[in-house]
Amino acid sequence: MFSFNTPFKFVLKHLGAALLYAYAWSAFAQAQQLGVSTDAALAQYRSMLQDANPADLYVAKGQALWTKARGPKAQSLESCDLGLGPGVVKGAWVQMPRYFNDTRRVQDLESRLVTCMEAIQGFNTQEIIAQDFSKGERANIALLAAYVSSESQGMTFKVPQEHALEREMYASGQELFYMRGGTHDFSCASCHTQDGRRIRLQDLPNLSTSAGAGFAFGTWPAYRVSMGSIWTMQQRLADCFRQQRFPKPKYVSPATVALSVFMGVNASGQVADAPGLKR
Amino acid sequence: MSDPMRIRLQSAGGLTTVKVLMSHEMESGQRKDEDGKIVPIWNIQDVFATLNGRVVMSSEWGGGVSKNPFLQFVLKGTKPGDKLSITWRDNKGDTRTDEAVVS
Amino acid sequence: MRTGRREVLKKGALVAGLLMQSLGYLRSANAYQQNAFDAKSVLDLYKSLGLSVPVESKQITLTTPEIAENGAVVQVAANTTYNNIKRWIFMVEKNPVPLVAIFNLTEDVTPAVTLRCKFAQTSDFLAVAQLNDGKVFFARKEVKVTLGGCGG
Amino acid sequence: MQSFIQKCRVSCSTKGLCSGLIASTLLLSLLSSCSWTQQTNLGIDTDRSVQEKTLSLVFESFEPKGQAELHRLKQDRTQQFCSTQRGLKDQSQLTQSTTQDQLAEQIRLENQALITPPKDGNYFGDFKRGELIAQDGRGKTWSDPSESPSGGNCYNCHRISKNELSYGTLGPSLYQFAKLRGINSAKDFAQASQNSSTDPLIQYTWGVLMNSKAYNVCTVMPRFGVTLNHKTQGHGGPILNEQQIKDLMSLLLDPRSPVNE
Repeated sequence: MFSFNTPFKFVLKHLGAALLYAYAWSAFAQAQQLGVSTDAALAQYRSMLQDANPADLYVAKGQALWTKARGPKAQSLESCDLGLGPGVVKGAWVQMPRYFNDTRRVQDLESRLVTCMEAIQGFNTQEIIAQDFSKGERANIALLAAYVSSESQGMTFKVPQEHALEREMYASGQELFYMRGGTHDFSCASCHTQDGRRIRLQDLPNLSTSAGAGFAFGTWPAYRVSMGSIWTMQQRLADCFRQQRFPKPKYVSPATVALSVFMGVNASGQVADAPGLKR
Repeated sequence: MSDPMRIRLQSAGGLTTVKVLMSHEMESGQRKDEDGKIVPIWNIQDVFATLNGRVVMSSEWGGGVSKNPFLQFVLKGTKPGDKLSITWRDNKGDTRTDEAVVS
Repeated sequence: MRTGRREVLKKGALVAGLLMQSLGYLRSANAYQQNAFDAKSVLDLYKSLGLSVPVESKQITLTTPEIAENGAVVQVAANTTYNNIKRWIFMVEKNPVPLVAIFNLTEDVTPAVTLRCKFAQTSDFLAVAQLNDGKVFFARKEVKVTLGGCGG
Repeated sequence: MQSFIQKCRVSCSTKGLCSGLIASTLLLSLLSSCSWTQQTNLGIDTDRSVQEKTLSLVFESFEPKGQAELHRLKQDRTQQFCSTQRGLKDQSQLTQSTTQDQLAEQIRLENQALITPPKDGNYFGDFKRGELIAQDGRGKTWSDPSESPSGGNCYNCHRISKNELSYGTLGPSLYQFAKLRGINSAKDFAQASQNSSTDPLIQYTWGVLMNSKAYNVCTVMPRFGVTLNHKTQGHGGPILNEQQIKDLMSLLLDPRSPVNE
């Protein structure tokens, strides 16, 4: 675990503590060994569910919702521009978040869906933002997100970094990813910058790597077994911040979009497999 | 109105594996809501399958079946064009039937 | 991994004639055995179904995960080499209501049945096979239900 | 409070860094200006414009909910410093520059100074209660009632008792914690605890539970037993109280505890 150049210098300064840490790390290696059978059993549990993912039921509902005339203006979302032109759903999700000329903002899928719902269908953005996850139009957005993401299944992530604002959002997302705070000193990075670690039994993707970001960003929205419903990336992020003991991120707020840009760009070249299946 | 099922058929050598996902809450009748009140049981009670109109499997379910149920079984002696249907009925009397064709 | 799910066959339409026939079937043949689903223990359940206590058998194979990271959804499967099975009874021993499902099989299906069920806690999954000659056998397998997530 | 804000504002504007971004609201200036000036004082070389943009984006994006007020975004020195330590494979691995090392050591000592011994001199409680605290991952989130005690979250990151299979691996295994460190019997334990105030293992364990940052300045482990400046605003107290930490001490060190089976 120790590498013996720079850290060694530091370690020497705190020899007492370091020796105890050395103990700790050797015990750690032992625990990893013991964890193998548990991992295999969990992999078995998950693969059994993966074969028929209840998320498919929600994709069908989302697709029906996409084409249905709704809202004060009684329009469908079929003219919504997700970045590849009005009405193009296939492949749109693997290139989001992205900068949109009409709103002059970088938007993730959910933020963009809200824009379309207001502009095309006449829904009120502030009302949607004030709602809770899984309720009212927010529940509908989860269905729409399941559908839209499913239309990029098997495609490769190519989240754009051409516009200056897209690059700025990446930099801010990265900054925020490492920002420690709250009562527990946690940042996103506290849990998501090492390979092969877990909280309880849940694997923690290393979001600073392409594979880790691809696995995490590429599988939300997902059907959550423990919730019996679809959770979107916005909901995933909000609940991460809750457990990070931070204040609450507002729905589709710039901070949440910036983090998605950070993950999405890191996931470049990885294959989308959403909606996924999670604990 | 109930939502459609997802029925997937995989055929090999006269055997057809049937995989069905159903859209249903499956309230167990054991769970308490935020106010501590028991959420009344709401579950699929009967499920059966027909092949070309003939019942090939029937079942009774309780609240112990998971939300958005998944059921898998295997048909014998199937041939392309055979018509499978799945029907469920819940304790509120709601019912749903969906079909799939063996290919 | 999940190839083929795009080719899912979905015939969503309700066929009127078929529905009539189905409802007729539900009413006539299948009186829901509420008393069995009220039984609070496996022994009470056998009683309410009028079964003798079954004998453990190696001719029944269960496929269950060793560990479930969430008890809300656990996939269980049963199969058997008895060729004259007429009914499966699926149970989760330590659930408040042990009976999960009863499957009535015909000659048109194999005995292999898979279902996803809830585990209120770590428990044995039991599958009882009732044969055409009235004999009953069972197999059991433990599923460990673990705590998950950060919430504790 | 007022003078604190004043001081921050002054130092901020004298540096001429953030005048354009200081918002008219009290909260925003409190949060943003202090964070920058201290960052500047720390001599950390990061892209300031990115930091500025990120901060304004953060304030635009978060809202208070339940006990999780916006004060929680105001970083203390440890949090600021550790936000800049990135891509570390090992938490004891700090940067190569000497100033960074010196700063790390300074902050570590600040944290060390916050560790206090138990008021009654007794370092131990009940290992059974300790196990419950280790299992409990609740507390301090916006959905937790502010008056309810927090859990230790221990199993989220550590293997502890043998029978609990659902444990995390972000931290080292604590299984057989005392056994692996020379406490094998009730006699060993009695001997060590008689000299609690000097026994290195007891002092180390107490210290890490109280304030992990005194040992490993940017460890991901929370500082469970100290009241940080920003924690006194909105809701009080450390994550765990003294009795809870004593119970965890027993969980880890008592030879009768399931940890040392």
